[in-house]
Amino acid sequence: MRSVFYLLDTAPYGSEKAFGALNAAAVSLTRMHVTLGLYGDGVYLVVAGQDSKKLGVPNLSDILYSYGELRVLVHEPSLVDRGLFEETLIETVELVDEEDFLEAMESSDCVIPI
Amino acid sequence: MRSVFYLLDTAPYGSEKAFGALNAAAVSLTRMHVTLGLYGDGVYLVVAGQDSKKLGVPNLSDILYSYGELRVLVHEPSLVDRGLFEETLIETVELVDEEDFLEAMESSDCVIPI
Amino acid sequence: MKTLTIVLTDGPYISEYAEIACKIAESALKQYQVNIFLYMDAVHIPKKSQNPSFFTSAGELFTGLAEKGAVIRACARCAAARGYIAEEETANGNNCEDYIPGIKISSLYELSEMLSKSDRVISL
Amino acid sequence: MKTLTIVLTDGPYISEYAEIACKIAESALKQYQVNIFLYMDAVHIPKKSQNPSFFTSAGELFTGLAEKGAVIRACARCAAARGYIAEEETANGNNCEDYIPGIKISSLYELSEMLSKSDRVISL
Amino acid sequence: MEQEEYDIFLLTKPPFSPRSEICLKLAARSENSRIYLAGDGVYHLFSGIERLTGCEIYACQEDLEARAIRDREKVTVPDNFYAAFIEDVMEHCRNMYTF
Amino acid sequence: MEQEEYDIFLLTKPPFSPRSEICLKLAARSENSRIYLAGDGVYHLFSGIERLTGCEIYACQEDLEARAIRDREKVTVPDNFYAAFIEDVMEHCRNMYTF
Repeated sequence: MRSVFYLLDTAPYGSEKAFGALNAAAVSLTRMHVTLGLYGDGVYLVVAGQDSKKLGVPNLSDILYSYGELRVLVHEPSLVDRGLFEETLIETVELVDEEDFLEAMESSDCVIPI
Repeated sequence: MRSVFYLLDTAPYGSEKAFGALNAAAVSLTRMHVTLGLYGDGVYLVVAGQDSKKLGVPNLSDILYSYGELRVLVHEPSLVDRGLFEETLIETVELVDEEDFLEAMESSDCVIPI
Repeated sequence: MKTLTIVLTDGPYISEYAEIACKIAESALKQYQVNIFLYMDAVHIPKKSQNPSFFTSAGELFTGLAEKGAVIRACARCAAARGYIAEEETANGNNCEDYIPGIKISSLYELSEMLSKSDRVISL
Repeated sequence: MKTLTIVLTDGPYISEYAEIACKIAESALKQYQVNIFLYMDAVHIPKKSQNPSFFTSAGELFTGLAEKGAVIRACARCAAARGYIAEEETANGNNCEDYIPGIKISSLYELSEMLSKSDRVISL
Repeated sequence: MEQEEYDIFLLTKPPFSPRSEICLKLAARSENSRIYLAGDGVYHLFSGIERLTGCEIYACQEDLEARAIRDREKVTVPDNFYAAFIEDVMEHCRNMYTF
Repeated sequence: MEQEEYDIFLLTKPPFSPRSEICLKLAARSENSRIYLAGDGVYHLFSGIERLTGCEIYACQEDLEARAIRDREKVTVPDNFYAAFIEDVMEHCRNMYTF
């Protein structure tokens, strides 16, 4: 396997899954070409201005920023459905339509839904 | 509390939740008036003819049959959505429309989603 | 005194409900009796030695609750399935050596007893 | 020999994936190298002393797999969070006394190593 | 003096989940409801839950901050969210639901 | 002799889940796909997944029996589901996905 696509469809903070997907993607960067695909509730991860200090958990947007070489694809229809289209988003991510999102999954050697 | 409404919205066998909801409902019968409400994927529980022997897990329809005094409400729109309307269903359950389903939740002293 | 019962079904870290239950219980304990019933994966919550690097230990949160008077019980079937075995009662007010002090493994019938004696029930 | 890696994220009983993974691994082990990486709640799967009344013990299923040659690793961060602590290696080929023989706690980097050396990856 | 009684909802699931769906249906049927948003429940503010009529919305400050949701009109953010919630649930509540 | 290669899907989620949605979209884009239904994935047979064109459907016997799904036309139920699946995945597979 030379490339991996991690698929995250769970909202951040309510569950460890977003944190787990980010960590798995980060360690995979050393050996493979890595894409993190955000779909469904996973797209909440890219709203700018997250501050999780008071919640006492890691700031997931900080983790996103610290792995600039990680390709992050956001499924735009999911974003629109959830009312996030007019929100300020983290700049390092790529909004893609459904065609491009599925295309990226197809062109990766493996897809790991988290 | 003199009445409790257990809400199950997870499909049986793929998860322990249906088994857990049935057990909790069964033990509650000794002290309270109990309703088990099946909504969303929970409605798969009432298809007749389940045989879980080869899977090596408890037969959940047998459990339903053995607690005849348990009131089981099935949210009919969920059933229709899932293509179950023409299937043979376990006889001891009550199909109700959305109005009656929500009404039953409102008239219970507490609602426990499992 | 009014009684609040909290029913938990998810394990720690994978969901936020252990933390939310703890905040609710802390608030409620100031004035009310609080019961907590741990069902299915929630029986993992009071495990000893949890050491999450970036989150608050669920075991520690629940140690605090037991000390403040919350009655915390874990379902015996769910606990046994997950390797937590009930033994004779120990000195710490619990009956499972893998659990933090103050938490007991008990039958599922205890859930129905808690519910029937409660004024309010919160299920997370 | 071709290699299959299975990634698991759910704990036993609350999901069927430990059983499904076991059936897949049993089939694959007849001809292929099988790796299994346990992530998040899946680190509960190899816990000793699981005694479910109505289901098959996940620990027993995975004992069989390790004996047949599957390489099974658990994420160190997830394991520590849930109270499974890695120690010096023991005689049974594992490094955690709460785990069944043959399963090791290791760094998440092992996941990326397993993936990069695999022909196929199944994530459940 | 008789105190007013509310239907109280604690909503911790995000939009589009079946639980959220039931919650919103029950809230719409109540004439006097209060929805407390905590955890992933605060994501409903991106979907306009505050436009529900006949319904007061409360949200948990630390959950709003973590999820980058800024102050919204018509939403009350109590200093102590859980204290306010427990007071309502135990003393001023007709029906209560958690989803 | 070159063997034919398939896009293989292992589907264990029930209908209406976001994962099933993605699975069906990817399968619809493939001209040569095989969907293996196991666990709650077999519930897709109530929703008519076997009517997908250009797609062979396999289902796991013990999961069908537990969930009271009787034999369906156009659905293959192998004697050893996981052996057939592994053979396909390891030897006759272009892309493979698990949902």
